[in-house]
Amino acid sequence: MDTQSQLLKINKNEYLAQQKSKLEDALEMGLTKDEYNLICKKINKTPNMTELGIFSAMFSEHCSYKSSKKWLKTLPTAASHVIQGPGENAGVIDIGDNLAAVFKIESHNHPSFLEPYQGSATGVGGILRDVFTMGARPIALMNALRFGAPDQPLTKHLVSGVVKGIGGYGNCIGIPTVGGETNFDKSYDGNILVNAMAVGLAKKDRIFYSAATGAGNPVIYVGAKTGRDGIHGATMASAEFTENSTQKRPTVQVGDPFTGKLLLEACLELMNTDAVLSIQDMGAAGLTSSSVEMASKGSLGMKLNLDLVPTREDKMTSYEIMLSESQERMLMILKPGSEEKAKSIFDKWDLDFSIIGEVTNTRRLVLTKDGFDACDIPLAPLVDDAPEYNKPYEIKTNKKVLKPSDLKTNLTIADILNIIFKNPNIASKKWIWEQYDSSVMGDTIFANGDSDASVVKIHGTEKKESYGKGLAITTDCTPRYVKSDPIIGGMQAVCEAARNIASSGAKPLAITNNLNFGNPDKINVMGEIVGSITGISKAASFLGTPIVSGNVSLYNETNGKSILPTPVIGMIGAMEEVENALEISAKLDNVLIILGQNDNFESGWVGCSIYQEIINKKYDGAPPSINLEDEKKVIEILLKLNKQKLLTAAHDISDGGLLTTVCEMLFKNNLGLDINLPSNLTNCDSYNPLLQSWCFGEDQARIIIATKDIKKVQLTLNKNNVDFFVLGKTNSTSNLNLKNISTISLNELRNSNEKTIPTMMGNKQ
Amino acid sequence: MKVIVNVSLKEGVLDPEGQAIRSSLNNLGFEHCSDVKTGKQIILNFNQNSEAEVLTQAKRMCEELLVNTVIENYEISILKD
Amino acid sequence: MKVIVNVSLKEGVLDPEGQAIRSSLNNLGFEHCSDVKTGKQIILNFNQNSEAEVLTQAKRMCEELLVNTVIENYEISILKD
Amino acid sequence: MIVALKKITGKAPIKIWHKENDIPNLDLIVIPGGFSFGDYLRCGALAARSPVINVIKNHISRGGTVLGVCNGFQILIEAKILPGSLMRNKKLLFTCKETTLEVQSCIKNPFLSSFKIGECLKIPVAHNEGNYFAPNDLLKELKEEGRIALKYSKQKDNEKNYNPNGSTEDIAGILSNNGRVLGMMPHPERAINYLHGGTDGLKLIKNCVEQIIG
Ligand SMILES: Nc1ncnc2c1ncn2[C@@H]1O[C@H](COP(=O)(O)OP(=O)(O)O)[C@@H](O)[C@H]1O
Ligand SMILES: [Mg+2]
Repeated sequence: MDTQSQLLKINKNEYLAQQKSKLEDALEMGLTKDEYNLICKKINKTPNMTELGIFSAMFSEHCSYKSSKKWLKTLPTAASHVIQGPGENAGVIDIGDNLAAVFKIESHNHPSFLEPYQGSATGVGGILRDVFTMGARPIALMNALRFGAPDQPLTKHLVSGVVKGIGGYGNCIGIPTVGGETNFDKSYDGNILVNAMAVGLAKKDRIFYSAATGAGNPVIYVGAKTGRDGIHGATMASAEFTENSTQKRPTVQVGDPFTGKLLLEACLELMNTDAVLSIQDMGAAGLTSSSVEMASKGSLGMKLNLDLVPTREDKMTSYEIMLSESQERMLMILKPGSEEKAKSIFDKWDLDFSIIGEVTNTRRLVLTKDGFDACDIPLAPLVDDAPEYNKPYEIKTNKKVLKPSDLKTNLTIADILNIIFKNPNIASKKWIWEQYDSSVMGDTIFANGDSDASVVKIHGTEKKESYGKGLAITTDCTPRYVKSDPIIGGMQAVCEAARNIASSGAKPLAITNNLNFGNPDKINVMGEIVGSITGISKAASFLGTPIVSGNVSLYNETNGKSILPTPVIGMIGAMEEVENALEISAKLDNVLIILGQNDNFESGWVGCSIYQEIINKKYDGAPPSINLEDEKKVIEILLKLNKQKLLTAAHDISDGGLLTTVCEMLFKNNLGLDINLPSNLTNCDSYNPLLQSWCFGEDQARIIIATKDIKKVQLTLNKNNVDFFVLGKTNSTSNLNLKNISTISLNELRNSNEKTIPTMMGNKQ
Repeated sequence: MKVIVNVSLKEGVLDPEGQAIRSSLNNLGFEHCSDVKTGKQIILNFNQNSEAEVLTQAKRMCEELLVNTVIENYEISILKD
Repeated sequence: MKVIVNVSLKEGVLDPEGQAIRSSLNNLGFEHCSDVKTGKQIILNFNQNSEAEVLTQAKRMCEELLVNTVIENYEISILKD
Repeated sequence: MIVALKKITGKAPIKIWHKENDIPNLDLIVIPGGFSFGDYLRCGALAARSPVINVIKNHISRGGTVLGVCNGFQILIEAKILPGSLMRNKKLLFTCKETTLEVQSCIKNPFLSSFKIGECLKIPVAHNEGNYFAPNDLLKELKEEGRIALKYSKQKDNEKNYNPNGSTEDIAGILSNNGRVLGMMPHPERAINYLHGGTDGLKLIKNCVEQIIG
């Protein structure tokens, strides 16, 4: 039979999928002309449509990191406690006791804007798979969210949908969502950010990797069936590919947390045997990226029979099967002979299990469908020759240093505090996190703002005299600082994350990061990317918190307007005794002390602060500078004090400055405080710019601690040469007193703090 | 006047709920049930009488709130009683 | 053969979802919408052809699984296409 | 829940697979929380049609004890082992938070016997469908028979939102007519050590284990 008549036996769509491609097809799939020519040259033929689809997926920004790779390589990734850095499904670090923490953050920004519920739900599902693929049981979820202006009608709809979606998946699969961050800014009006992070726990010597091994070994498909959902890009969804062209193919996938749960349990059960040689989840670009990555990492090849892939719909073409992004699927290589045992586990969990091919030593990806070749290409060009660009960049920084006296106002300190707690960026996010199950699994110690970092107990490390170890998790980024100075902003995100981890009582250990930016073809956006990576690298290497995993999300813009640069830092830390974890809420008769600030501190940094924005209605000026030595010093001293069991609470000073932080420490237990002021400020009035900058400046490297034992604390601080300032002792008045300058009722502020988001969401409380 | 809006998932969109129900029905012995799809029904009551007007309103409601047109289809019909 | 099952809340059972939708619609300016009720639609596909048999099966499915008869009513109809 | 039971009894409880048709004679069966079958259709509806439910019904008819928590409660309701219905939370939002429960005066049962009537317990809830609904005649029956075991209770710091789901008469948990089956929405297993913020949940489970096993 000649090729033509062979092809006629296949269905019409399959025929199209196997037809030779043209340059226009490549352009439509988002490849450039140069990239297309490179492909033709490297594979020594004109690719058919399926082959081209596979290239376009692998060369996409999402899979190839072509704009950011050059810079990602500069991140510090090594340390003695790193078991696996970037390059696998998730990063792995050693946390002692033969245990490893496995974690990663990932964005689902565009799908969540289109369909907030499913977009965010599948984001959570996807990041969980990245973690349990490595053999870890997920124990905590976090999320970093950025929405448009609160008064935009769409914002409410998006917040409500995203929050429901995150809860919908996390709650259902039974993994606690323990924290995250939510911010609002008009730059996200047309492009929200939904970054989900998962943390899992594994035995240190039972980590699973994705590199394929052993030619001849069986390749197994498990999980849900493949459907036509989320097929890559706008590309082939054109009329000639659908019989029924009245309905456009959905580009949004639907998450199925129930199947996700079954897959999680089945995979972990199988991993308890010795059957699994390598495993990879099917995330972005589905079967394409999983098969290509597994084969190429193992310097091997793969031969798959697509007729054996379980499909949900009739007559799916090789193109569709390879590019579908249906959820809850995995690809594994099993030890030969263990197929039956493995299958019985997946049968038990009611999941599909299919041997779809084998590992080869050809270094080629060979696919057959309906008995014919659907694809036969060398792997090297897909991965090794994937484009890597050195795009032009310019790091723009705002060097203007604003002085307190530049900010004139007729607002009193009380007025300003009131405005701050009415700001949705500062106000309590309880409306959001009450919709997340934060206590399932029973190991959550502090979730959602109880503490600067969320703390979960590490199951199985209990000792006679202790509840065992704890893991602390946080996500942080202050985009306005990054916008104003990408390098400082990048450093600040790392430092704030480390301070948060320390304030919960844990030692900062390692980072996962999510780099969310606009269009990298713009010289200043590329500058933001390069600058933040530079800043993150500097701070991370200084603080000894290497980057072990991450994700890059570019082209976050609408109508040519980019989002604020948002390099989110997810950090984890560990503590030996979880009962020593610290919350932010002070108790009665505690002395509050600022670490990292002394009596000579009389003028706070106002540039780029919330305070400055309140006065000028627009952020301006250079962000607070970062001194890494100071950051390290406050973190170390805090951990030392906590080890001596001298602390009852801790909270780092960040957005909104000192007074905001103090209020947050007093709210929960209805406390009050008579605040000491530096002697030069005691005679000011409430409008005094210096005093206001002292109250609201956002200088870094400061943490407020609470103690019952001021004497011992002072002793340790003096001995270690640490700057500190004693703020005063908490009382039961619910008032914040600034000498005779101002008395502020905390009840009113607490009310604003709690009502702001529900009011915005239109919920009567 | 009453209007019924039937909302269903678009062709090709995963319906995990339908799948779970089908498998449960099969387990209960209803082996002739080969597929289940789930949808929503929304019944709107209008204090207005022009059929044409009510239908345009209902259509706008679907597009603006009731239906997630990225993954769902809808059908509108007037309920005669 | 396809069967449609419409499941609705019994008279007198509170429908907070319907109320929430109504108030959202009113806020969006659809002030003529005076009441909203929500229900579920389940479409069953049978690989069987006797109408009578399919209807009895569907009824049993409703009683045994698909409907919570404490608070819900249902209607079964055969979908002709 | 397994952790809690192990903490009390010193040994891990037996886990029963949902497809099981046969189980050993047991003292106490606990149906824990979770989202069985993704909570598709209605919470607990699909699980309530699992083979194991018949086994549980047999256990109950032999006078066995069952504690159903959250999804476990929903399953008991769907299996018609307990009466009434659990509807979506009134605010249409999943809610995870601590609640205060008040022990009601009710029939003899192994779950609450060490608590005083009116005693308050702090136990968290986490659910989307916990809004207990009973038609009037059923409600009357439950009251007359003393089968309302736990109610959400108003405290000075939670006045407006003390009832997390809008349940009829603030009902949080009900008993079977012989007092041997308790279904409750709050999660006692999430209040078993001081790091959880309290141990009231442990007290409840412990009481139940001690009453049954002695
Ligand atoms: N910003 C980053 N920093 C460090 N590592 C990164 C970053 N972005 C991506 N990576 C790493 O690149 C690899 C591929 O990531 P990704 O494409 O997100 O995986 P997935 O296939 O799960 O979507 C992972 O090992 C990831 O940790
Ligand atoms: Mg992955």
